[in-house]
Amino acid sequence: MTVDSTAGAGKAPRAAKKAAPRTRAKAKAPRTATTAAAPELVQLLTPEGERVEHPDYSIDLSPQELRGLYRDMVLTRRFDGEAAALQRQGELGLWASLLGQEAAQIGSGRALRDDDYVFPTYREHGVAWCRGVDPLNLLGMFRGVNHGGWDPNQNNFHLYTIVIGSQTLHATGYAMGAQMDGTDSAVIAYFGDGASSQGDVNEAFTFAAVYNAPVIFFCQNNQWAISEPTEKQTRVPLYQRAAGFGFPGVRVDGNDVLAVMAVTRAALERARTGQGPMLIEAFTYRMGAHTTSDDPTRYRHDDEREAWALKDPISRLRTYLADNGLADEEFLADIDAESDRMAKRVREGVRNMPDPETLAIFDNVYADGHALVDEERAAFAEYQASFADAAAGEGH
Amino acid sequence: MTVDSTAGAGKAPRAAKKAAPRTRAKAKAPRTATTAAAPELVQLLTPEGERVEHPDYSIDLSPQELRGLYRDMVLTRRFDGEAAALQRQGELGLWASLLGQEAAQIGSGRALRDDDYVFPTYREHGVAWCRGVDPLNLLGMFRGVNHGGWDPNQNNFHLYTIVIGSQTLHATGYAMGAQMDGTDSAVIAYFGDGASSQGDVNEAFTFAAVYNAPVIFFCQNNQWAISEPTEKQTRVPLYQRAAGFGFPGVRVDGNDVLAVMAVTRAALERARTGQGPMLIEAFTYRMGAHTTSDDPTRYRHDDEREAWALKDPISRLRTYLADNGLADEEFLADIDAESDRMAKRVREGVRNMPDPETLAIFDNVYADGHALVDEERAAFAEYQASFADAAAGEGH
Amino acid sequence: MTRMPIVKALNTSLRKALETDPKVLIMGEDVGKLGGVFRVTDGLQKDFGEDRVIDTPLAESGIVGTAIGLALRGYRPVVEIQFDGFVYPAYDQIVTQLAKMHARALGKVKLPVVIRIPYAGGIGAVEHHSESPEAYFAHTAGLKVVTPANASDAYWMLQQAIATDDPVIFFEPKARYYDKGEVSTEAIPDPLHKARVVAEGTDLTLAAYGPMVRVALEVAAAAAEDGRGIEVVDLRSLSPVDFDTLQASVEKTGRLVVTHEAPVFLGMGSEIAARISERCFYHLEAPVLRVGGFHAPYPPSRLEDEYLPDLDRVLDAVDRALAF
Amino acid sequence: MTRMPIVKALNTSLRKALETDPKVLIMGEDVGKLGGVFRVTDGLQKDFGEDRVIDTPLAESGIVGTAIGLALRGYRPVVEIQFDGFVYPAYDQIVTQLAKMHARALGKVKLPVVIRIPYAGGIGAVEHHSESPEAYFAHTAGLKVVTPANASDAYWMLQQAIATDDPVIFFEPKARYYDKGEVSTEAIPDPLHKARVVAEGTDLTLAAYGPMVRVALEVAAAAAEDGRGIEVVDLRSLSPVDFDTLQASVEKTGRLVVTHEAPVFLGMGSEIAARISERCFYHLEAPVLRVGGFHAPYPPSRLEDEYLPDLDRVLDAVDRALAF
Ligand SMILES: Cc1ncc(C[n+]2csc(CCOP(=O)(O)OP(=O)(O)O)c2C)c(N)n1
Ligand SMILES: Cc1ncc(C[n+]2csc(CCOP(=O)(O)OP(=O)(O)O)c2C)c(N)n1
Ligand SMILES: [Mg+2]
Ligand SMILES: [Mg+2]
Repeated sequence: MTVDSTAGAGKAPRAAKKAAPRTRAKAKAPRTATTAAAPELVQLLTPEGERVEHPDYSIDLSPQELRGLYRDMVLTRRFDGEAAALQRQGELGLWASLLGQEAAQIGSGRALRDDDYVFPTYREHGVAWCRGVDPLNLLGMFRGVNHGGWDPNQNNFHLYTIVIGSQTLHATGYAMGAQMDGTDSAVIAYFGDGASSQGDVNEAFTFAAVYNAPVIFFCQNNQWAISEPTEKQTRVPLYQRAAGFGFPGVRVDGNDVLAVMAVTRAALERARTGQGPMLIEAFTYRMGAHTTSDDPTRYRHDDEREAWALKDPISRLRTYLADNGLADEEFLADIDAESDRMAKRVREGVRNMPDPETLAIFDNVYADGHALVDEERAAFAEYQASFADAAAGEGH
Repeated sequence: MTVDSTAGAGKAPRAAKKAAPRTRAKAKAPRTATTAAAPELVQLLTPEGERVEHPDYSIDLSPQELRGLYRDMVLTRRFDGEAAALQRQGELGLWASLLGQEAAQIGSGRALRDDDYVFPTYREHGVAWCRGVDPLNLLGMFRGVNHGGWDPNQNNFHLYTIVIGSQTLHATGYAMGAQMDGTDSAVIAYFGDGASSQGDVNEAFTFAAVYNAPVIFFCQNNQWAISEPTEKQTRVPLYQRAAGFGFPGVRVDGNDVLAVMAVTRAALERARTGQGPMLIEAFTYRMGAHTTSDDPTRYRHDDEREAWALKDPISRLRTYLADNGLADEEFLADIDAESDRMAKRVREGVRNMPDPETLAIFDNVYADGHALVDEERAAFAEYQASFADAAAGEGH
Repeated sequence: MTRMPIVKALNTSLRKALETDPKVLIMGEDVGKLGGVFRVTDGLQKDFGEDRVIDTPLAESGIVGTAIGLALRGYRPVVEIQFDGFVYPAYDQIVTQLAKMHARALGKVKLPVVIRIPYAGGIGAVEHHSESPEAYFAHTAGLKVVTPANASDAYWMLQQAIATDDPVIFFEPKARYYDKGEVSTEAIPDPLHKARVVAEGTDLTLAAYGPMVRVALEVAAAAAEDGRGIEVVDLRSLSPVDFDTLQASVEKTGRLVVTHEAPVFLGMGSEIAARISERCFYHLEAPVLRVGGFHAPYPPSRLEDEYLPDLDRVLDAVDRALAF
Repeated sequence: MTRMPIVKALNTSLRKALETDPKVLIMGEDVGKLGGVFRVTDGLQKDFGEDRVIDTPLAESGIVGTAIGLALRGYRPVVEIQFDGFVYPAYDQIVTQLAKMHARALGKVKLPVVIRIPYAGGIGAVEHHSESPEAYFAHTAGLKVVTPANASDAYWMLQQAIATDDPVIFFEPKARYYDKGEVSTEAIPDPLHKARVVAEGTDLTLAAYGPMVRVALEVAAAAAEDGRGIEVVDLRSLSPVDFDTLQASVEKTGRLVVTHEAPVFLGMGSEIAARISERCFYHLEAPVLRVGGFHAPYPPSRLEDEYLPDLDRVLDAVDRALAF
């Protein structure tokens, strides 16, 4: 199994040989793909797994940390694949895959402190993983048993937000509060390339700049908003949007976990020290469909995907680890075993996830109660009981 | 009467002496005022009435054209003052004065072709003037007899829009249409510094950029959004917003009618030749209250206003005309007389403006009719008639 | 006459409109190559080009706002909002601009903009994909609001909406997209704002629209087995509502049940109950009963069958009304 | 007990809230030095600083969206929307986020955000400054909606709204800002969501809220001269509505007229008519009549006296109801 096909198939790289992908990748790279980063793109680990330096951003991680990032990405991808499989089996109504975006999410997620706060979209399964959110929690809404429902304050990871862009304002407000509280915690808001067009996102930029709020705007430009390529949202690179609002923007190779981490750390450091917001555009690619309901063959070509497969975030780190003797067979086997355990737990957990009680419809509409809800709940309970009564009556 | 006090009082400069305002202005300039334009500010006529050159923007107007601009500004200011007076006399419910913004409006308004289209806010009385809109038409909504009600297509001047920023999207859509029609007409959307924070304005930037629409975004940064200074909307100069959306932005001295005209012409030329949108920030000052309902003494200092009075758009052009022998006493007297005639016509016109018929409430809710409106109209007519009947009955 | 699902009837209707009027445009997210997430615009961009079938940036206010500008320029934009729950960013443009501009101009400009919204639930979707926001629009003067319940109406009402010189909010019952029906592109259609009696009966009137018409017909069939004649009225238009047709039916039956998926509190049923209670004060033998969604956010999909008014819940109300 | 206008009662209430709870914030356009265009926040920024009384950028969605974020962080933001007609840019944040987030989190987060909206007409203003959009919010599950009609309620209901752990849309009848009344900051107030009988009578119930309560009391006085006893109910809360109080009154009087400035079609009156017609089916001697705004944009100010329901129009409905 080669590095590329592994990435392409979205499977955990269990049988990967220590190939020499660098030259192969170069040889195969189609015209649209650039293996060397464009000058504006911050990169610390090339697609071929080679460490490079950048004048503004650097990182120095211990072997353990590097292995940790690798483990996070592999487990996240495995979880994602498992969820997609569960959707195909009818256990989930929908799944929004992060395939290809593991480095963007793990690199940024692992740059955060526990007291920082995350406002995700609906695709940040990797960030959730970094925050310690139980993966099962993420599946409730896709199964249809709740709309999210985890406690955001338990892991400082807000609920998934579906209305595009809304959460960037929540993040900004939260950051304003963190600032007023005199803490040095920061906030990170995830959003997509499509979301950049929403008024809310641009209003968030304005508020963040005006109040100098400690918020990082983390845009995963995965090149697509469902069927629309990024050119339908902007005619210049998205990171450039920030300057016009008065804060810095940077484009990072979103498939390079080291660069993402370095850039996010720098942004967080700025935020913590009162220097205000920053926009990070993680240049990446949505390897899969928008969601399991989507059919990307209608609007994009396979060769685009193939070109991006050569830049796979996991294989390049594996190559680096292998080349530098940082990952042996045992390490990889351990991750495989852990993946299997996690996948099993997720499968079983989902299948055993109880459907909500009918009357839960009326729960939590209000925190302090509401007469109409009480009345409707009572009437509906009575209506339902009438069937039970009738059934019981028949039974006699 | 000196140049400064003339500007400050907002009156038509009928008795202005040919003073030497240049040195005086400099001597009096308080710390916050810069008589020399900042490097980023396009200026062709200094506050002292001196013609200067700019590397990117130039203009060459005939004496007649120059006098025309002067006349436009004086008449616009007179109209504005007259409307304010009518409000004080109870003839209008409200007035939003453009005092101080004459050059921004006349310079841009006179750069347009007849087939270009204007989307104003509620303060573009000067632009309306350039378009040939009857000033009386502008007063209907401030008197409360209609919500605008003029025919936008008669002068390619859309209705005043009160909901901040909305019209920038209408302008963009209109420009998309003009482009599809294969014309080389352009569209100009006016908005304020406050409006720049609205999601709609930023969405308009996105749409305009993506479709390369021939629309000019003309922001009159008059330093205030009611009581809020521009720092509450942005922490960098507003013209810089454009670059992040992929089109050029420029800051022009909004009190310099020549520079405004030159910059607007250049932007229009770009739009006509398929080069897409442009943002112009006209740096100016709201000399009066936000509207007649507002009390600026609560939130801003007189000295700011005084500093800006030194940059008055009308006095600097008058100085230039006078210095260059382009305006004699007769010319000035003619304008005075014309102002008086116009003011008289406006006063009389407003006083004679009929109140709408009661049943006009139901007119034009729909173009193609609506059963509910018909029913309500009939019922209300009957209800009203019942009073007439009763009165008639009593009369017998 | 061709038998086709609603989604195809809509597609055919849009194609017809693009063919016959060069001013008709289609705008929205993913309406181009993808053909919309429900394929309502399938194939149209291919045949009419990117200028007529426009993939827009992801910004609903921008979509409606630019559609207004295009209408001012003489175009007739047909806007797609991807799902009911995503119309709210455009709410300001719809309520303060689209609905009011004709009056603001004293009639001197017209705003022939159609906003198509796939709405209502029953498709097992995640949050924001199953809502019924029609009352927000029907309460707004200046808008017209309609919703077809079958393929023929889907075809014709969309034709009529596009031909209307007023803004029309066009609600498409997404759970019924694959319901098939006969469509004649020759027939003379009913007026756009006319309600239609789709089942006759003398014991009780059941008013429904959009996705609930199918349920209402099932209710009538079930009641018929018990010997009770339910007259089903498909309202079709929610602004204006054809109260005359409804009144005539209620004067005959003496009883009215209204059902919709939207929450009951201030839903369409409230206006219908209020007005029919007034118009038919001496004819009503029972209060107007309403069966609808609850005063709660649309629930997670595993609860939607319980949340949505169904055969049993509507029958229960019918029984209660008849028992009065 | 102090006599003060509503605007002062609101100001006093905000001051009290800022003093007693350090988590209370005020946010909005021009709420700082200017004290708001109506001076409701007059002097508060001076005394509590720019961090507690926050002048925001001119962006309503941004204001509400950041208020949500602040609430998630533990703050209790009180947001001012400058005029009724400018709430729509925030509608998406209100409907899809503020109203639904508590349920989305299965109760694990609370959203104690108050949105103050000066509403309704009668002040001779230009377009968008005189609207009554309350039904849009009352139809939305997850929001509470209240509106005081006098100074004491202005003071207390705002205190209670701020203390509520749910989002509250707080509609202030701007044409009544200068109506004076006694305010006791010691009294024990009525519950926030309770309606109040403000005039007793046995012949007919007249339900009103906000700006129309004053008119309703004038109607009762005029009717009293003719020997007819009108019971006036000030609803105070529009979500939930206190139907029990209303029902008790209608069971006594047998007749109900509802009045509000908002358009009648799908206005609050429709829900009240529908529900009371159902609850009081055997008590009603006349249909519930509604007097409100027309299905038209709020007219230019020279027509607002005709557009708004006034003494005569309400009396006309009272007469018609009594004549039934
Ligand atoms: C306001 C709104 N409009 C439309 C949608 C439907 N929708 C869901 S995801 C999506 C595309 C989002 O693209 P992007 O922001 O790039 O994020 P990605 O899915 O690529 O991660 C759209 C249009 C939505 N959820 N919210
Ligand atoms: C959406 C919206 N919010 C609030 C208002 C109230 N308002 C009217 S003018 C104004 C300030 C506008 O400032 P700016 O955009 O700078 O324009 P200027 O008045 O200075 O010309 C505000 C807040 C409004 N009209 N629309
Ligand atoms: Mg994307
Ligand atoms: Mg301004």
